[in-house]
Amino acid sequence: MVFDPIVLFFLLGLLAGLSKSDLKIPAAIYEALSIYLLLAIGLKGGVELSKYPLSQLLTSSAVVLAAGMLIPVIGYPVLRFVGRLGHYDAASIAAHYGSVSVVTYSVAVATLIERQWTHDGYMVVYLALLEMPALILGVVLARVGEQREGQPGGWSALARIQWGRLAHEVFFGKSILLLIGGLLIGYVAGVKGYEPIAPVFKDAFKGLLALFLLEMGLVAASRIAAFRSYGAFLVGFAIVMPLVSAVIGIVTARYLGFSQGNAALLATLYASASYIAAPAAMRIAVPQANPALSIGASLGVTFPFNLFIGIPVYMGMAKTLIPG
Amino acid sequence: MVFDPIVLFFLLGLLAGLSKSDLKIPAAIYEALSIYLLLAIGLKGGVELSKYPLSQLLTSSAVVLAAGMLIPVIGYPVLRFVGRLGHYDAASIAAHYGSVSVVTYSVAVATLIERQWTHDGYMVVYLALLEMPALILGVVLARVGEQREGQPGGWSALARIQWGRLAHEVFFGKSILLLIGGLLIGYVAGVKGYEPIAPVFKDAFKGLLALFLLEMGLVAASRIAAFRSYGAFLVGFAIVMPLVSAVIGIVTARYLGFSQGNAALLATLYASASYIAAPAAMRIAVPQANPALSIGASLGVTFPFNLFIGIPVYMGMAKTLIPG
Amino acid sequence: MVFDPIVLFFLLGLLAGLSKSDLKIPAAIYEALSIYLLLAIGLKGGVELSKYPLSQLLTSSAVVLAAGMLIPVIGYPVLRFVGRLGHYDAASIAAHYGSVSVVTYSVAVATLIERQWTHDGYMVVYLALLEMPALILGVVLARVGEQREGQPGGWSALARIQWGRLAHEVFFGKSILLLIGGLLIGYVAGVKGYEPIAPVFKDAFKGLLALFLLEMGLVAASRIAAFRSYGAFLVGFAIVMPLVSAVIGIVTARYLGFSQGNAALLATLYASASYIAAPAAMRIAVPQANPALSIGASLGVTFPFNLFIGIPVYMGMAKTLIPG
Amino acid sequence: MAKAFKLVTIFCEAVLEPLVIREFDKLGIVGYTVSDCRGRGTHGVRSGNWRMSANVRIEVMCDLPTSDRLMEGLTPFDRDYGLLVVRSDVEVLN
Amino acid sequence: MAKAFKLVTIFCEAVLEPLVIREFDKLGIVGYTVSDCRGRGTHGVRSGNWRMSANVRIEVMCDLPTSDRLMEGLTPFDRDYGLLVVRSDVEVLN
Amino acid sequence: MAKAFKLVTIFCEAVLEPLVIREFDKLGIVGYTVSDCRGRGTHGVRSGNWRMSANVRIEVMCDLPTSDRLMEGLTPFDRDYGLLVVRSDVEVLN
Ligand SMILES: Nc1ncnc2c1ncn2[C@@H]1O[C@H](COP(=O)(O)O)[C@@H](O)[C@H]1O
Ligand SMILES: Nc1ncnc2c1ncn2[C@@H]1O[C@H](COP(=O)(O)O)[C@@H](O)[C@H]1O
Ligand SMILES: Nc1ncnc2c1ncn2[C@@H]1O[C@H](COP(=O)(O)O)[C@@H](O)[C@H]1O
Ligand code: NA
Ligand code: NA
Ligand code: NA
Repeated sequence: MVFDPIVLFFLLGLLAGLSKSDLKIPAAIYEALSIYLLLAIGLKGGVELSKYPLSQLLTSSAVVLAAGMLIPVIGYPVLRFVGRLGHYDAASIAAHYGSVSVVTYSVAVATLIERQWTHDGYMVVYLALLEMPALILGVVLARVGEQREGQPGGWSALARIQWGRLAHEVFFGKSILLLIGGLLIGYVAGVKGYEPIAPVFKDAFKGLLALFLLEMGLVAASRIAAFRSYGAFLVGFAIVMPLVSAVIGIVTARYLGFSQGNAALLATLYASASYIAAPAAMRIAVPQANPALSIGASLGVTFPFNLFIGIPVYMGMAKTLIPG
Repeated sequence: MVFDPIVLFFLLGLLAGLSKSDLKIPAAIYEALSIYLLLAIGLKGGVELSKYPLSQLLTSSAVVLAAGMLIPVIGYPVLRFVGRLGHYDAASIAAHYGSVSVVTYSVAVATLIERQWTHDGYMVVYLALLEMPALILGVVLARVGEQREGQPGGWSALARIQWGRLAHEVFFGKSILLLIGGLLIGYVAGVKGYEPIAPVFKDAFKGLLALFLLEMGLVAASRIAAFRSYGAFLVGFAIVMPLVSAVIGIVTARYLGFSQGNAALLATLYASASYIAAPAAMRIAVPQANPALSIGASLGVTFPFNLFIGIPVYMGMAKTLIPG
Repeated sequence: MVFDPIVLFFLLGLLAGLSKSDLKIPAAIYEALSIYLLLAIGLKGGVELSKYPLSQLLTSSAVVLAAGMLIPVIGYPVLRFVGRLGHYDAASIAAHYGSVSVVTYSVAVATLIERQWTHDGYMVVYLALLEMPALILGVVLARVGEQREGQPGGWSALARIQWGRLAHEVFFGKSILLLIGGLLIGYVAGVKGYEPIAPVFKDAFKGLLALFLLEMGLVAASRIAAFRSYGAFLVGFAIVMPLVSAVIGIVTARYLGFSQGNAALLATLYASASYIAAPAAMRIAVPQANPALSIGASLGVTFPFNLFIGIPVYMGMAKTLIPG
Repeated sequence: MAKAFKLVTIFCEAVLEPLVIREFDKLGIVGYTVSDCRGRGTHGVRSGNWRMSANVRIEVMCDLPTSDRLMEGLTPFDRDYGLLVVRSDVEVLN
Repeated sequence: MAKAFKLVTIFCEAVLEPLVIREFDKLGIVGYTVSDCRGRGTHGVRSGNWRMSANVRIEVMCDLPTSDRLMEGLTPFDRDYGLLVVRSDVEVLN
Repeated sequence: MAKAFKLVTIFCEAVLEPLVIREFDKLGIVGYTVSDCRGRGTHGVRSGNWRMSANVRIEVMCDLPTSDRLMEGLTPFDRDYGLLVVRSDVEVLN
């Protein structure tokens, strides 16, 4: 099989949602599962980090971050001028695609393991790093492009952004907090401290990820309906943009001398679109954007595309373009 | 001990409920546990199925289904004419007893394993098959027997059943959806794909079943109170009917050449009464029936009876009547 | 490291709470985790009990209980006359410190295991025994000290306590019910019956304890804010009282001939302050007491103090004062 | 800018939620709000700890004639289900 | 067919729920509805993330004299607990 | 002893909760109650099964002028967010 069987749980959720089944996963369970996934990924990464020298990560991080920012920078004008979307929507969607999806990353890791590719656990550092900058960039794009009554747009509009509040949401938003917090705890605990909590945070990971995918399928089903009315352009964007981003990822990985496994993961990170941190942040910071568009594209199209087609394709890219 | 220690969790819940303890399991956890149990059972069955030829199941399924339909057909007249219940209540209760209880099945499997009896994982296919037909039969019985103002009862009343909606509830109700969905995913994943999710869906099964039993005890406690006012007949029915059904199960199993373990499981399935799918379906499809009666009988009497007495008895029957 | 890495989860929760992060653990998950911890601890203890003769516990239990009652008896006058708190608040806080904290006990056990000290699983019997008597004593103190309009205080006020209701809350409150229920189930199940549920109730324990500590950090953060206004005396009390209680524990343990590990656990039990059973019981039985004071002291100061400083100190005391 | 409306609040068994919403669709009612609750009435205690014992509160802001028609549409449920329908006056401010 | 009633809504700490219901029993009030909530008042923020900081909203439809007696019965709680009791007019439609 | 008040009920997207409470702080409103709900309105179905599709109901008891100012303070949110604000009469009994 080309994809890991756990993605079938997503299909089951999707089917349940589309068939208007009475299956409902309580909101409290959704919250708990997402807290668990973020913590577990952070912890795992922290434990891995404790085995490696940190210095090499510092240099590559800057490159990974800079290359990652290309995605919203490319996405915005395409959405705005090719797709003729309003500038708020273009900025919000660009931000979603510049940010990353924790679950897509997790499924990629599971697929690598199933196919016996090696990868480094510290890749999760890039996951944490990439989540927020694109969101800030999205807010900046939204403000620079805006023309409010009597207020000038352009760069001077940046002064109107509440930087303090944005910074707070960046660093103390739950996803960054749990990822970084998990990383630090894992780093401090090390392999020995991790062992007694591993039955929950490591062994149970894939099963709980499966349950989360079931839930994501249910949520995506409701998004697909809302999304249908918005035409073919956005569907096309939600499929082509990840492929473009993945290529940027592979090129960056090659430049940095990553292994094949790490390259596939970086491509997946770039290709994935956020649906935990980004929707919430954009809803507050760029309220003029229609969330049905951005969540519909990222969760209704890109997320399943990555699960079923994207990840295998990015692994193929890595195999072809990265020296083994 | 004659029963598996996990049934003690049911007793603890019952005690907590009857003593008006402040112990409460949040509704979200109840929902999550039932989703988990259904999925886990389906998955396990699917993995087992992937090891066997499907063909032999097809022939026996028809027999198991037909024999199972005897239960509501026997139950209805007994309830109506011996117990003098209204025909809506008779139909609804008959449907509950024709359907099956996932948790009773799970406890039977756990007991078999503890006593080192073998059984086949594909028995879960019968669990999925038996859940719904009795509910449909119950609705049919309710409609055929009814005499509404100016409307004829009898077979012509069947035309008034909303077959489309009923079929939808049958196939997309959450319990069937999760059982069948789990079966298919397990079948596709096979032993190898099941392994990484096994810590959640297999190793944790019995512990989580214990927690679910605790919750069922709490719920049953509230039902027992509501039920006390309804007299001895229904209590008798809730104990004798399962024994009759179990005999039907043993006979059917013998006819089909089942092993002792499988025979005990089929007897348990027949003897068990539904309290997940049936109450919800009957409440919508036969609203005239009093849910306190059917849920009181199935959850307040039959469920604990099966846990503590029924399962060991059915195993004894299988040992005596099925060639080893 | 001097403390077990899982206490870092508490710090993470505290940080999230103090930084006003949007991280929230749903109330349903909090409830489920606390039910799980109580049951798991009870079960473990019951299994251990089934290996030992019960008789020796009976004699030592009376001593442990009597010595434990010294804590509220010492605490009340200190709070009332040194700290000049109202007598309702003094009684309520004394009750919190006389009772015990399940999570502090669990962290102590984890720390013992990590540092390869041995201890006996039946220590959990003392945990269950010590939870309630101090609460009753607290209510008695509150009533004896009160002077209501036209009503005499003093010992005659005891007649006004609703003993029946209090007794009900003592024995059927969820924490006692789950601890004792778990103990009995574990005792009946024994090692063999415990095995199939051990993946949930044993292997997952420390990981789920970590999640609970995360939640406790969030809750403690909200308490710290409420607590700041109440001055230095209570902070001092919340640090010194546990140390005094721990000394009583070590002395009692030495008198009873406990091992070093058991002595450290008894000291921890005495030193810990309740925040599950006590706040709820006191809120109902002594409504005149301000819960911000008692919960602020026990959860905002004593709980983290014990986690980071107390437990290592009590282990040091045990090592020094108990023959190895 | 405030408009006078009626608030109809429906307390009923959780299983009724989809049926009540189907009634809204028939009457052309778009907006409604649902929340979970528990309670007690002539049908006994509904403790809310599993789906069959849970209640929901469904609130609808609408004009008087619609509220009358809604009441009529709900009458058939009244016989067999736990149901309480109340109406009060509200101003809608936006 | 609509009858004039009073709706009494009680916002209070979750631990009070059983005590308030005991009050109903004393007054012979059968029907009530409870839902979970969080909030802020003179007793500070009640964030609802654990039982000791959770609130409940308890709603009772009753006649005017019963609502007066209920208010009286709740007065003793007012001193020591977070509590807000409000009353409004409703028509009961079934 | 009963005082006439206004009850303002705000139905809105869950992400708005902190912003609405900030509005309260600006207006000096101390007390409020929040509960979780789901619903449907002109912005479509909000099923409540994850945070982005959840609604909250925020209730405030206040006097008439405050309720007017509150309404004004909420107006900016009305354009971009799902929001319904209603007002009714209540007596506060304690
Ligand atoms: N007087 C009342 N006040 C508030 N809620 C009520 C009242 N009567 C009934 N209810 C609610 O309506 C539901 C159904 O009522 P009933 O049909 O009387 O069982 C109950 O479970 C309560 O949640
Ligand atoms: N003005 C208000 N509007 C709405 N709810 C309130 C108001 N004041 C208090 N509450 C609710 O009543 C609870 C108890 O109030 P208090 O006794 O003032 O702390 C609070 O936690 C809120 O849920
Ligand atoms: N007529 C109505 N009755 C009750 N609740 C409503 C109504 N209209 C809207 N709502 C609630 O207000 C939220 C936002 O409404 P809207 O801005 O129209 O999407 C909805 O999701 C509902 O929860
Ligand atoms: Na991306
Ligand atoms: Na059956
Ligand atoms: Na103590």
